[in-house]
Amino acid sequence: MPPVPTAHYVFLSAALFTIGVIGVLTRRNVIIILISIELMLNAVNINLVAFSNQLLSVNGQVFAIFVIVDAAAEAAVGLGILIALFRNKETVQADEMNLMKW
Amino acid sequence: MQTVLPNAFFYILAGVILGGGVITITRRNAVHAAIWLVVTLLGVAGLYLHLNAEFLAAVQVLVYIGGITVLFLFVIMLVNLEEAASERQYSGQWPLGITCAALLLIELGYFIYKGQEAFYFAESFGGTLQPNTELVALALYRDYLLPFEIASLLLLVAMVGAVVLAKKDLE
Amino acid sequence: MWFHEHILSVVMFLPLAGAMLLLLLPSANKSLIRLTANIVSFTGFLVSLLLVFWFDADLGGFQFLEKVEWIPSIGANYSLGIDGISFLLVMLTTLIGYLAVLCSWSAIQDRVKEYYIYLLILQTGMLGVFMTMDFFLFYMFWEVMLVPMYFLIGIWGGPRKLYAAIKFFLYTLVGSVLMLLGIFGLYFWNHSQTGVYTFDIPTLSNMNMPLDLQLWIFAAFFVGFAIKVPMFPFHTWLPDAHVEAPTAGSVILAGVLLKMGTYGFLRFSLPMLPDASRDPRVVSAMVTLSLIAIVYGALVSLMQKDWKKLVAYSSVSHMGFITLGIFVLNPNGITGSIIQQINHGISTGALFLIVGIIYERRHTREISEFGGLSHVMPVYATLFLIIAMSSLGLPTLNGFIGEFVILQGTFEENKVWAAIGVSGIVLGAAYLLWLYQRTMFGTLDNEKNKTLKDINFREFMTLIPLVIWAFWIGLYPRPFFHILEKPVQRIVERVRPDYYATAQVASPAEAPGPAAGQEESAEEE
Amino acid sequence: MLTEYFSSVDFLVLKPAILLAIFALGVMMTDLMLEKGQKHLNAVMALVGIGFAAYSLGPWPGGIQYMMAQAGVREVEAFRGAIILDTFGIYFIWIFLISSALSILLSIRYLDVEDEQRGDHYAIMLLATVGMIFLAIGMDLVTLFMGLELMVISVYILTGYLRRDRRSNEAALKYLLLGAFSSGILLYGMSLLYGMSNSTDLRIIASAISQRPDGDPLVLISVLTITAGLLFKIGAVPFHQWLPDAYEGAPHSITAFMSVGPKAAAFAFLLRIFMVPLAPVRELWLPLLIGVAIATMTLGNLSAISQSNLKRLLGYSAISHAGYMMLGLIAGNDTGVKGIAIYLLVYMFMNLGVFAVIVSMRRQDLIGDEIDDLSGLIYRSPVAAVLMLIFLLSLAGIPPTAGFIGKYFIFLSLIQTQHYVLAVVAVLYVAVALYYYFRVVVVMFMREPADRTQLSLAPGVRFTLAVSLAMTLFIGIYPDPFIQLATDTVQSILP
Amino acid sequence: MNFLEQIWLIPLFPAAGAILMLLIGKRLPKRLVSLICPGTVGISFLFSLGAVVQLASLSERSYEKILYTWVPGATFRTADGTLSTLAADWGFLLDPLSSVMILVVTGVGFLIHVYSVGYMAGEDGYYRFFGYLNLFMFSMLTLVLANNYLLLFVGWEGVGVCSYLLIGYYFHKKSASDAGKKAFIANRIGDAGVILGMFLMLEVFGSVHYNTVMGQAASGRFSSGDALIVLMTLLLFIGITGKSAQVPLYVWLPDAMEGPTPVSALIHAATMVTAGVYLIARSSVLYAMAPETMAVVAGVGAFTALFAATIAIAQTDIKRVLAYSTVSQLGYMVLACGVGAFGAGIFHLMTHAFFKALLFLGAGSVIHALSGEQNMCKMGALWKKIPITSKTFFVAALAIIGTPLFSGFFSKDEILWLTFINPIGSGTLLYLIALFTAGLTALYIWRLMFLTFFGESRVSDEAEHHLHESPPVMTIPLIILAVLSFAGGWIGIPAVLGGSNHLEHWLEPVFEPAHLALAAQAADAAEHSHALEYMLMALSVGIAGAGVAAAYYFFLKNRAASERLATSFSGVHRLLENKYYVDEVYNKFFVHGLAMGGGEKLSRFDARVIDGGVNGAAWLTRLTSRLSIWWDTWVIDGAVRVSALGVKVLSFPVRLLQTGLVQTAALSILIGLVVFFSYFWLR
Repeated sequence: MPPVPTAHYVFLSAALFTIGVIGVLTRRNVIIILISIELMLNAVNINLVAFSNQLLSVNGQVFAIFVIVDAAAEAAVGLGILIALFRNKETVQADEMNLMKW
Repeated sequence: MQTVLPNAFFYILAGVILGGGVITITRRNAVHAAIWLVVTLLGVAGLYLHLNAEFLAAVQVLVYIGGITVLFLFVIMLVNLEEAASERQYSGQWPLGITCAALLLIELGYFIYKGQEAFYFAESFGGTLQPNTELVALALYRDYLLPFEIASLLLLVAMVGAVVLAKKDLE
Repeated sequence: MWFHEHILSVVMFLPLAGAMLLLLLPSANKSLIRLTANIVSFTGFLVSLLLVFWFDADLGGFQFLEKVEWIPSIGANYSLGIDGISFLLVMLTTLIGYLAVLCSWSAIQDRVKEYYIYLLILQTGMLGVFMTMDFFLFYMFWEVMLVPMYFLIGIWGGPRKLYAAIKFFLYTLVGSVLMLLGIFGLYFWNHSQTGVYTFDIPTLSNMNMPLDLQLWIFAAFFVGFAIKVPMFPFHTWLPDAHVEAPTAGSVILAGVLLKMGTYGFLRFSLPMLPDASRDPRVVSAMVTLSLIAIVYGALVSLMQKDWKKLVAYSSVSHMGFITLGIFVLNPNGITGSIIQQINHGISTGALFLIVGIIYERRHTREISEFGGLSHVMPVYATLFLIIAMSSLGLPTLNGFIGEFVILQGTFEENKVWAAIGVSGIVLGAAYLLWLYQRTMFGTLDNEKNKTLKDINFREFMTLIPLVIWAFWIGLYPRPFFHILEKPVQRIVERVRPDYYATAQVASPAEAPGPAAGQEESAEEE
Repeated sequence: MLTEYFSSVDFLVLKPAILLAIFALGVMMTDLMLEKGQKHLNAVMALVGIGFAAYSLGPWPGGIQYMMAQAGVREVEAFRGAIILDTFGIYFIWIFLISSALSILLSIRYLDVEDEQRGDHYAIMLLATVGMIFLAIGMDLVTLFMGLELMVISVYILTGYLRRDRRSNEAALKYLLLGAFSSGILLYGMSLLYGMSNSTDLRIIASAISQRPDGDPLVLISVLTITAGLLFKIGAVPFHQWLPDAYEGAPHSITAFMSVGPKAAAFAFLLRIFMVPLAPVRELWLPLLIGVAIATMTLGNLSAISQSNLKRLLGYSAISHAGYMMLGLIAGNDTGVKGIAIYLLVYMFMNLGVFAVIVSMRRQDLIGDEIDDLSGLIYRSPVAAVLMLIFLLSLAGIPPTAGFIGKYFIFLSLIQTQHYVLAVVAVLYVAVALYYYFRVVVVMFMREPADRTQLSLAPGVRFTLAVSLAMTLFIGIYPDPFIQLATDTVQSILP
Repeated sequence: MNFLEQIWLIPLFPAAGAILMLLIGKRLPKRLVSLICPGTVGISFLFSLGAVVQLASLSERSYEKILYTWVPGATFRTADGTLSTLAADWGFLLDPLSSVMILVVTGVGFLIHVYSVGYMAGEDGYYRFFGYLNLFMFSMLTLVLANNYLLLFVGWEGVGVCSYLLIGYYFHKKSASDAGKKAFIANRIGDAGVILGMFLMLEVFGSVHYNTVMGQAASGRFSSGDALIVLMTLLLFIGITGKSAQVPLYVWLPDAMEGPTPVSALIHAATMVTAGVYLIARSSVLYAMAPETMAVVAGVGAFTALFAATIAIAQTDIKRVLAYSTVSQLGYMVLACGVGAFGAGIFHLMTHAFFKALLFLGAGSVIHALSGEQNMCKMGALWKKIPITSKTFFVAALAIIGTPLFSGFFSKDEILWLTFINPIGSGTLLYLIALFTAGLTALYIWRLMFLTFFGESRVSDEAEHHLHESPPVMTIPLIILAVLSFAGGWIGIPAVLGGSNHLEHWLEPVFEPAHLALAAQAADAAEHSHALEYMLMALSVGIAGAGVAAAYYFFLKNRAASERLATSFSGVHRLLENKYYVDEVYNKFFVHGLAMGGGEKLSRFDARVIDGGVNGAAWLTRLTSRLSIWWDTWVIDGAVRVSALGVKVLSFPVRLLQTGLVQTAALSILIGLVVFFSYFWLR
C-alpha cells in the first residue's frame, strides 16, 4: 500500500479550511469567529507541510512557522480590540456591531 | 505493515482534525470551543510529526496551544460571556453562509478531483528533511532571515497594539 | 518683437492675471473690485483689438503661432494660433466677456469678488478653446470652463439654480468625456500611421482613416459638440441654465459657450473626419436634427410665458441654422454658419442683456407682468427693437446676412431643406414681434411699471457696441467674408475634394457633371 | 558569521526600512520620558526618522539611488532574492515616505483634539511604513506576506486607536476579522503556489506556472484565491465592505493615512503578483478583473451618491478609484501600468488634501465628518473651501488638476487595447462621480453656514494642504517629469 | 451738379432724418421736427427730379451707381454646374421705371409728410412718428432704386417693418398693435416666397443683379415657359400677394387702417402696397417668359379687384371702404401686369397714388374735422362745412371712377383695353370682370360721397359743436393732390385720343424685352380698330355713370330703397346659400360655433372665413408648440430626471447589500470567491 498521496492532504486542508469559513460566516460570537480563522490558517499550514514533505524542502515548514506567527499577532490584536469594544459596548456579538452601515 | 500503519495514522488524525474543527465551531460556550480547538491543533501537530516536521510540531504545541489558545482563554475569562452563551448562537445568514461554504468545498473538490491526472506537484530537488531542526534553523536564518526580522517587528507591533488597545487607561 | 509674437498668450492670460489680482483685493471694498474687474476685462478687449490690425486675412492658415513643448512624453504642446474662424470668435469672446463684466456692475451685490474671479477665469478658458492648436490643450480649456460657469449659475442664479447648474455641468461633462475617447481614437490612428504621438490639430486634420473608424469617432465628437451647441435632442439643459443663470452668465452662455460646439464641428469633425462628415447618412441626420431644432425651437419659444426662456429657446432655433449651414458642406453654408455664430452672439447676447436690464428693475420675467414699456422707457424700447429685428433677420442688420447665406447654401444642396429653413424665419418674426408687442406696446396698466426708469448710461454702453456691430455686419459684411474665405475653402476642399473640381469640368452648356450629380443624389437621400 | 551569506549590500538596500524601524523603537523609548505637554516631539522624531530614510534613499550622495546611478545598476537584489530594489520599488517607497510624513503632520493636531497624543501612535505608523516598503520591494512570497501583515496589523491598531470611540472599535474589529479572513484565503493560494513550484521566489514561481499544462486545477485554485485575497486588500467589489466602515470609523488622520500608503502598497503588491508570477496565466484572471472592475466602479460610484458622511463617501470614492486603477491592470500594457503609478501618486496628494480639510474640521464639540458640517465653508474659511474644491475636482478628474492626468493614462490604455466598452463605462462614471463630489461643493459654496467659527488650520495641516495643492496643480499643469518618472518606473516590472 | 452721381443720396436724406429723430428726437422742439422730416423728403424729391431730368438726356436711359459690394458671399454651384460667386452690390439703378417710382414716392411722400405735420400735431411721440415715417421713405426708396433683388429685398422688408411700427404707432390700442403684427407676419410669409425665389434665381442665373438676370433670361438660353422660371416667378408672386394685398394674403390691409390716416395714405395706398406691382414690372422679362404665371397673376388680380370691390360696398367705416377700394385697385394693376400691360400697370400705379392718397387724406381731414369719427352713418351734409376737403375729395372721387379727362380715366381705360386685346388670351372674361368692377367702384365711392358730404347731417352734436375745416398745412397738400389727380393722367393720353402716350414711351426701354418675349408667344398681334376702342371707353364710362346713378338713387334719393335692397339682397344670398351650402361648409370648417348674426353678409364672410382661417392657423401653431413644450418637459427632460433618480434608485440595493454587518461582508467575499470558481467551472 503506497504512502498517503499529497492530494489527500490537500483535500483534508480544503475541508478544514471550509469548516473555518463556515465558522466565520455563521457564528455570532466574535471570539469563536477568531478561533475559526485559526482553523483556516491551520488548513493552510497542513498544505504547506504536506508539500514540503513531498518536495523534501523545509521552506514549506518555515513558511508555516511564519503563518503561525501571523496567527499569533492577529489573535493578540484582535482580542485586544475586542476587549476595548467590550468595555464600550458590553457585547461580543458580531451582528451587534452595527453603528456604521450603508 | 510498515506503510499501512502510517496511512491509518493519517486517516485517524484527519478524522480527529475535522471532527475537532466541526465541534469547535458549534460549541455554545466559548471555553469549550477553545478546548476543542486545542484538540484540533493537537491533531494537526500529530500530522506534522507524521510528515517529518518535528520542529514545526513542537512549535505548534508550544506557540499555538501554549500561547494563542491560552490567550483566547484569558480573554474569554476577561470578557463576560454569560449572555453571549445564552443568546442565539448563529447569525441570521447562516443558511446562506453554509450553502456558499459548501459550494466552495464542492468546487475546490471538483477542481482538485477533475485534475487528478494533471494533479501533480513540482518534483523534489532531492533535498532532505532530516535533521529537521537544523535544516529549519538554516532556512530560517539564511533564506528567510528577512521575513524573520519582519516577524519580530510584527510581533512587536502586535504586542504594543494589544497593550494600547486593551489597557483600561494608559496614564 | 516679443509682444507681437506672444499676443495670443497675452490676450488669453490677461483675464486670468486679473483674477489673481482680484484675489489680493479686500473683498469688502466692492466698488474697487468692480472697477478693477472692468478695467482688466476692458484692457483685455483693447489688447485683442490689436489682432484686428495685425491679422492678415490674405494668407490662409494659422497666424500668431506660438509653440512651446509642454508634455513631450505624450506629444502635447502649448501651441496657439488663429485662423479666420477662430479670429472672429476670439474677438466676439473678448467683447462679450467685457460686456458681461460691465453689465454685472449693479446686478451682483453679494460675493462680488468671487463673482468677478469666476467671470475672468471663464474668459481665459473660452479664449483658450478658440486659440489652441493642440487637441490636448483644447480639451483642458474645454473642461476648465465648466467650473466657473457652474458657480456663476449655481451661486448667483435663480430659484432652481442648483438643478440647472448641475444639469449643465453633467450634460456637458458626459459629452466631453466621450469626446475625449474620440480624441484618443485619432491620437492612436495617427500613431499607428506615422509612429509619432501628437495632438497637433493641423497634423490630425490631414489623416486618412477608414470610414467605420471615422464614423465611430464622429459619433463620439458629435455627442460632445451637439450637447454644447445644443442640437435638438440634447438641448434641454439650455433653457434651465439660461433661465436660472444671472444675466452675465446667460450672455456668455449664449454669446460664446454655445459657439464652442459649432466651432468644434468646424475645426475637428469636418476636417479630421471628412469621409464621415460627407457620409449621406450623417449629413441627412445632422440636417434633420438642425431643421427640427429650427422649427421646434421657434414654436416652443412662441408659447413661452417667461421672457428669458423665450430668448433661450430662440437660440435653440438659431443654433439650428448654424448647424444646418455647417452640414450642407458647401462654402456658402459654412461661411454663413460662421457669420451666424457671430450674429447669434451679438443678437442673443444683447437680448439677454435687455432681459437682464428689466429684471434688475422689476425682479420678474413674466411677460404678462409687462406692457406698454415704450412709454416709460423709449430708448430701451428702441434698442430692444433694433436687437429684435437683428435677431429675426431683418436686412441691413446682421441676422439677415447669416441666414440668407446659410439658406442659399442649403438651397444649393436641397430645395426642401431650404424651404423648411425659410419657414423658421417666418416663425422667428412671429415670436419676437409678439414678445415685443406684449412688452413694449399696449397700455401701461401695471402700476409697478409706471415708475420704471429708462436705461442709464452704463446699460446703454453695454448694448451700443453690439448694436453697432449688428449694423456693421448688416451693412458692410465684406471684411468678415474676406476673413473667412480661405479657412472655409480649406475646410470644403478637405470635406468635398471634388466640390470645386467637378464644378469646373462641367461646362455651362451641359447638365451637371456626373460627380456633382452624385453629390446631389448623395445628399438628397 | 553572517557575512558568509550576506554582503553589506543587503543591508544597504534595507537602509530606509531599518532606519524607520529604529526610529519607531526610538519614538517608543522617548515617549516614556516625555511630559504630557511635549508629546509633539514624538511626531518630530518620527518625521526625522522619515527624513533620514528619505535621505538614505534619495539620488544624492549617500543615497541609495545615487549609488545605483553611480554603479549604473537599475536594480539590486538582496537577501538571496528575497527583495529586489528596482525603479518600481523606489518609486513606491517614495510614495510611502511622503504619505506617511504628511499623515503624521495631520495626526499631530488631530490627536491633540482627541487627547490621544502618544508616541506609540507614530511608532506604529512608522512600522506600518516599513511593512509597505517590503510590499513594494519583496520578491519572495514569505517576505511579501510578512510585510503585508506588518502593514495591515499596524493599520488595524491605528484604526481602533480611539479606544473610547465605539465607531473606532467596531471599524477596527470588522477590519481585522475580514482582513484575517482574506489573509487566510490569500495564504491558501500561496501555499498552493509553493506546492507547485517548490519555491517562494516569485520569478521561480512564474517559470513554474508557465510550465504547467493549461487548465491546471492547481493553478486555477491558487490564482482565484490569490486574486480574491489581493482584491480584498485594494477594496474591490465584492471584497470591499470593510473599506467604508474602516474609513468612517478610523480617526480622521488615520483614514487619510490608510487611504494612501496602504492602498498604494496593496497596489504595488497586486502589480508584483499579477505582473510576475501570474503573468503567464493572464487570460485566466483577465475576465475576473474586468467583471470586478465594472462592479467596483458601479457600486463605488452609485453608493457614494447616497452618503451623508464625508469620510464614508470618500471611502466609496476610494473603491471606485480602485476600480479605475484596475482598468490599468486590465489593459496591462505600459500605458496602463504607468497610469496606475501616476494615479497612485496624484491620488495620494488630492486625497491627503481633502482629509487635511476634514481633520481641521474636527473640534472638541464636532467630529466634523458629516457633509453638512461643511455648510457654507466658503464663508467660514474661503481658503479651505477653495482648496477642497480643487481637490474634489481632481478626484473627479477634471483638468487641469492632477486627477485628470491619472485618468488620462487609464482611458488611454483602454482605447489602446481596444477595451472600448469598458472605456465608455469608465468615462460615464466620471460624470456620476462628479455628481456626488459636487454635492459636497454645493454644501460648501451654496449653503449658509451653521456656525461662523473660523477653521483653525494647524501648521502641520497647513503644510500638508500646501504640499497637496502644489502637487495637485503642478502635476495637473506640467505632468511631464512625473510621466517620465512613471515610464521609467514601470519598466522594471513589465515583461 | 450731377444728380445722377448722387442718386445714392436720395434714400439717405430720410434715413438721416430717421436716425436723428430716433436718437435725439425726444429732445428736439416740435417745430424743428416738423421742419426736418418733411424737409429731408423734400430734398430727396428735388434730387430725384434733377436725376430724372438728367436721365432723360442720357442716350440709353439707364444709369447704375454701385457704392460697394454688399454681400460678397462664397462660391456656389449653379444649376448647370458652373461655379459662381454669391455677390450683391449696394448699388442703385435709375431707369425709366425706377424714375417714375421715385418721383411718385418722394412727391406724394413729401405732401403726406407736410399733411402729417398738421394731422399729427397734438399727438405725443410726434418725433417717433416722423422718425418711422422717414425710415419708411428710406426703405421705399431703397426698394425702388436697388439694382439687384437682394437690395430690393432690403427695402421690401424695411417697408414691412415700418408699416408694423406705424400701424402699431397707437401703442395703447391693442387692436392697432395686433394689426401691425398681422401685417408683418402676412408680409413675412410672402417674403419667404421672395427669398426662395432669389435662391432659385441664383441657382439658375448665378446672380441677382437685374441686368444679369434679365440679360440671361432674354439671351434665349431659356425657352418660354421654362419650368424653373415659372417656379421662380410664382415664388416671387407669393411675396407680391403679401405686399400688394392680393388674395389670399390681403387680409392684413383692412386691419392696417388702425394706423394714423397719413400712414394709410402713404403706405397702404400710395407706395408700399404698390411695391408688388413694381416687382412684377421690374421682373417683366421673367414673367413674360412664364405664361402660366402670367395667367395666375392676371386671374388673381382680376378676382381680387372684384372681390374687394364687392366688400367695399357694404362697409360703413370710411377708411375701410377706402382700404378695400385700394385692394381692388391693386387688383387692377396686378391684372394689368398679368396681361402683359406693364406700362399700364405702372401708369395706374401712379394715378392711383395721386387720387387714393387724396381720398385718404381727405377722409383724414373729415375724421379730423369730426374729431375722430369714422363711421359714415354718423356723417353727412359736410359739403358746405369743410369746403376745401369736400371739393378735393370730389375731384378724387371723379378720378377714381374714371371720369373722362381725369387721371383715373386714362390709366384705367388703358388697362381695360389692353386686357381686352391681350395677346395671351382669356382676355374677354378678364375684361368683363374688370368692367363690372369699375361699376362697383363708382357705386361704393359715390355711396361714400353721398353718405359723407350730402344728405341730411347725422353728425353727433358735440362733434357738430367743434366741426371745423383743417388748417392750411393739411389742405394745401389736398389741393396739390387734387390737381395731380385731375391732370396727372395727361402724360399718358393714348394715341387714339390724339395724345402721344409719353409714359408708355418713357417706359418702353424697360419693357421692350418683355414685350418682345410676349409677342413671340402671341399667335397674331391682331390690329384692332379705333372704333372698338372708342366703344369700350364709352362702355366703361357708361358703367361708371350707372354706378354713380345707383349710388345716387339708393343712398341719396331715397334710402328706404337701400333698406329694401338689403333685405332682398339677403334673400338672394340665402337662396344662393341653400343652393351651394358654401357658408355651411365654411362655417363648419372655420368659424365653428360662431352664431350668424345680422350685419353685412359679405363683411362677415371676410371677417369669419378669412380671419377664421388665420385664427385657425394660429390655433394650430399654438397647439403644436404646446405639444413640443410637453415633449420637452416630460419626455426629454423627464428622461434626464429619471436617470438622475435612477441613480438614487440604484443605490438602494447597494444599501441592502451594505448592511454594515461584518459577516455579511465576509459572506460577500466568499460569494465573490464562489462566483470566481463557478465562472471557470461553468465556462
